[in-house]
Amino acid sequence: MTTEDGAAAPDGASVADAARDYLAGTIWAQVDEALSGITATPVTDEAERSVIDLIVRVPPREVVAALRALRNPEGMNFDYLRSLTAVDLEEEGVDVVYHLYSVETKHNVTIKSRLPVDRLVVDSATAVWRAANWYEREVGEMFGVRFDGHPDPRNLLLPEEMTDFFPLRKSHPLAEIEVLQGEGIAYEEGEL
Amino acid sequence: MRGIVRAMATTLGTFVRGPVTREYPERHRPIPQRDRAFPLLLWDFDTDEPFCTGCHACERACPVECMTVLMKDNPAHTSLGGTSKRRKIIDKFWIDYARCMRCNICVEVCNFDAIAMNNTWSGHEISVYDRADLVMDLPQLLAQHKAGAIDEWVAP
Amino acid sequence: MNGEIFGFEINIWLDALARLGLAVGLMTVAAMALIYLERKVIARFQQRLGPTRTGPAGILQSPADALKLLGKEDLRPKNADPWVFELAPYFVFVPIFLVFVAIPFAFGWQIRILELGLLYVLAVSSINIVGWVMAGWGSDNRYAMLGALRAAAQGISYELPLVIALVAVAMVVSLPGDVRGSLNLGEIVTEQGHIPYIVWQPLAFVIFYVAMLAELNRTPFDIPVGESEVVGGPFVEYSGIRWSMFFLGEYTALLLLSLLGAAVFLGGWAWPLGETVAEQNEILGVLYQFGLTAAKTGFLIFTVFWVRATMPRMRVDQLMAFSWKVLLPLSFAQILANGLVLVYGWPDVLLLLASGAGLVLLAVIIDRAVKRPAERPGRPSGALEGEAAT
Amino acid sequence: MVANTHEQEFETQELLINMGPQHPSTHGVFRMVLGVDGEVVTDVVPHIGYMHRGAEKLCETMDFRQGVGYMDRTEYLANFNAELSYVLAVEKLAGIEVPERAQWVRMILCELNRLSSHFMFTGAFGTDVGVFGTAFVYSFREREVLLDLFEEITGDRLMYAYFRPGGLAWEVPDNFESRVHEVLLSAERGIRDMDGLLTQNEIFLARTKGVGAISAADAIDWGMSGPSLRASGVPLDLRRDDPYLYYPQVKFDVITGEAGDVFDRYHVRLKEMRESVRIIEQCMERLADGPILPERLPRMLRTPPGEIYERTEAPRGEYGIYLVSQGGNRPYRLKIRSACLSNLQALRDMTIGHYVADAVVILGSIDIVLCEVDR
Repeated sequence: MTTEDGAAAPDGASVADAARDYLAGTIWAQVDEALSGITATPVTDEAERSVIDLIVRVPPREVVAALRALRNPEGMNFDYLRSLTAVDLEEEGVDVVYHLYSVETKHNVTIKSRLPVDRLVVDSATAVWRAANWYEREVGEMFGVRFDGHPDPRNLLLPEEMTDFFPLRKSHPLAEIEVLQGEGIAYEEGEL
Repeated sequence: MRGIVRAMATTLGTFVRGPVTREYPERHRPIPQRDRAFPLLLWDFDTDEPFCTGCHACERACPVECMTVLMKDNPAHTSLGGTSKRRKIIDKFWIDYARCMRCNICVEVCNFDAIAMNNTWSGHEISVYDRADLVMDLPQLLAQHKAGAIDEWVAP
Repeated sequence: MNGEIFGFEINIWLDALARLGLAVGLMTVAAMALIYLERKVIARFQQRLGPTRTGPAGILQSPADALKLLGKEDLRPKNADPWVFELAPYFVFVPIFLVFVAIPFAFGWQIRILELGLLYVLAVSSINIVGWVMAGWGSDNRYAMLGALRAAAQGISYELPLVIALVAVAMVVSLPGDVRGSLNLGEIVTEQGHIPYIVWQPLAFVIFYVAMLAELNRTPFDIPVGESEVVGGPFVEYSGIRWSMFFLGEYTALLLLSLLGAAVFLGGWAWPLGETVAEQNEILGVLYQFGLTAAKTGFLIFTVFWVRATMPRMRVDQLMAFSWKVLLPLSFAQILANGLVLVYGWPDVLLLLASGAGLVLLAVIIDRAVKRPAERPGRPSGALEGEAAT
Repeated sequence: MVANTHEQEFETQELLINMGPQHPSTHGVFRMVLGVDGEVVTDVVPHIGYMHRGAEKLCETMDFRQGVGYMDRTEYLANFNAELSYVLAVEKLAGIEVPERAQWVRMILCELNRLSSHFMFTGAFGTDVGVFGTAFVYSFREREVLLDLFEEITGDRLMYAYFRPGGLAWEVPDNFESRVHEVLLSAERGIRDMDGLLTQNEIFLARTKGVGAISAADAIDWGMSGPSLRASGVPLDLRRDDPYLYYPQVKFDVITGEAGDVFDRYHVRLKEMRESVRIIEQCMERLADGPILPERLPRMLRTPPGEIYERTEAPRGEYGIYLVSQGGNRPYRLKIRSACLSNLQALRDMTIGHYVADAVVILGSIDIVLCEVDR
């Protein structure tokens, strides 16, 4: 845990202070209350946090419980699933990212869950939001994440039989551009 | 019934107003100076050679990698008895118009104002039967400005 | 057995052939001209230019299209029913041309003067629905099938208001000798020398006009051929000459029904002063009468184009409801009112009053109907639940 | 039991109709399989992905300036709005201050782009409802005027690539203000024409009222956004609720519908066009001379590590850019949140139970751009 700020010596106390200051400016207190009983940790590290929204990390097993708790209309009422995606971190695993929004209170929160490379499985959020359906299909085909309990886990954008290839993983770089330039083109020196 | 009458009146209104169509192949609409079709190289009339020194800046900045640039020592450099101040000059230059996405970045990164976007109709009316014919080489890239056909506008 | 044409006596068969050839040739040319005109007129409504490339102002566009279609390969889908598929265009094409036999263009200028002309016109013109259904069924295409079923439902539904609206006029035709009622188109036109029937029967005219749009599958009733839904409906699999036969049939039908409307409601060649001019100078009179017919038909056709450029398409359930729940009862009411007036010998003004009241009622019904939002007619069946690409 | 056998004899079977990918009214390469009972749709299965080009993956290999050009290609009807999301994300992540003039010009261009996009919608929607091209030509007439202006400013009619992280690529032309006023006058006439042609037309009302209705709760649950969500009565407009640029400084109304049916979705957009005109007029008053790029901008832009989910209100709804950076000059991961994808998800709910003809109208009413759906 280091901060980018090189001037202040990164000792434990100042990091904790900075984290507390940062969290005080967010809706963490309310989110924490809504997520009682779930191991949720806010992201305070400057290199990882979002510029505008609060990010909360949740272990994979508790993701759906956390989402359900946040959606609860009597609590924070995060009723709008903005986006559901994933980030491939190579050997560290895959982050599944949920961007939530509350139409009523206009709060934003991001839920993240780190899936280990050897177990890319998480419960499906389709029971919480129907909107999660296609997003999960997309993440599934692009990253190889399996969403348990998804009603229709076919490929969405890719061909349906393409289930062994996950294009958005970092281990699959873009294909080289086949360079056509200059091939078979007559070029005469004196023409200039 | 009022809505139907109003709709009929609207169409009658446009019936009276007359056509707005531009008859394209017969009448070319004047296109603005900033129009960007495809990149072209510019010709330095003072020293009678291209502006381009082959510095690879555009090639590196191109998002779609549509350019290939080769440079050479300038035979017309002052040190060799010529009149040009350019030590290096472009040797070979290819732009694949089929791949170019006309983003103007090459023009922006060029340090010598040597490349510009074609802003005439000739840049829009390129059609060929073979895709390889869209790969333009140095003489083709220089020809238009050399002939004075380009209304030069280099984006800052 | 000799007939007479332009004052020359010729064999009756030759006479018939000549008349038929004249009609078919003329109508084909007229239909092609209509296609060109429609493209130009609608383009103007949409602030476009329409065809410009073939000949001056694109005037040769239709012949060029015809040539192109003739040169095209006549495709037939592999699974199509060959007989039904190939014969369907004729069932659309031929009846429409037959109708022209009874249409009056000027005084005495009719291919055949039929005593029951109106009946004949209506009877023959409805055959073409068979052709549409054949085309849809024979193509082995789901869009075509859907379109054909729509066409059948629509054609049958609107045939009734169309017929009844025309019958309402035929009832009130007053002939010399205080006789009312005639189905002879020539007589119907002649009797409108002073006042056309649209004045006495505005409701009947409106019903006729709407039903005519529907019969012609014209916007807002172009449901069977709706581009954005069934991509051309029954004709989706047709190409080349067969397709052009459908197309020609459509435009000929437009011309035909417009001529019919002009003759029955707008006074055809007789109003205004059709006979007076003819009494002064025979040749000028004929020309004037032709001009009158052409002008009125042209006006009707123009409004059809205008409506096409303006109106959205109705939906199939609305279309049926409009026919069976609105137009049909109103047209019956029109007949009833006419019958009462005639039987009791009430003054003719009552015809106008009753019809006008019906027209107002029609407007009110349309206004009220729109205010009720549609409901979902069906429930999910889950037939495709979890089904992969089908 | 005669009746029973009779029923068995005439057991009906559902007809499957395949609409697309080549169909006149699927707005690009979109395919849906309709299960049809007579004329009534009983099931819909949408198939997308025909236009998938891996834009997200491609952007991972491009630096921040190059990425702007690629945003155009994901949203070809509202390019300025798409570019805006991207450059805002980069600017916020890199902490760049954007000069005031650049922001106002961006706002004007985005609203003009909203106009052109909504014109495109009304035109295409008119065709879906069955007007023979008139609505389409009216809308293209106005869109042409707008595109001419865009071309004069940016040099391109469609792929503008005009916004840059930090500001604008170059200054707007000298006659910008007079040209915008001209264009607005023309656009107002276009809105009037469109209004006259469709809004009160009884047949149009009959075709659209009550069709494809979706409730506010359902719409939120499906993640719908933009005019399609507001038509259901949810006043969610990111320009007001999650402000960016100088939207808090201008006055405009958030238009909402009531029934959430096709008519409301059309009407919300039509009214929104008038609001856009209002916003542009206010922006033109506030537009002052000044720089269009920050004074100190590195030649190769780098961002500190971190992430951002930047969202803006594009004509079709929320256009989000989820940008993860691990430092360096290009994104580590870029996710494009497409409004159309979420709106399209709800298609099934909206369509089932309506007529085949309505399926086309409902699809048209959510105004999809397949490029954005598939990315």
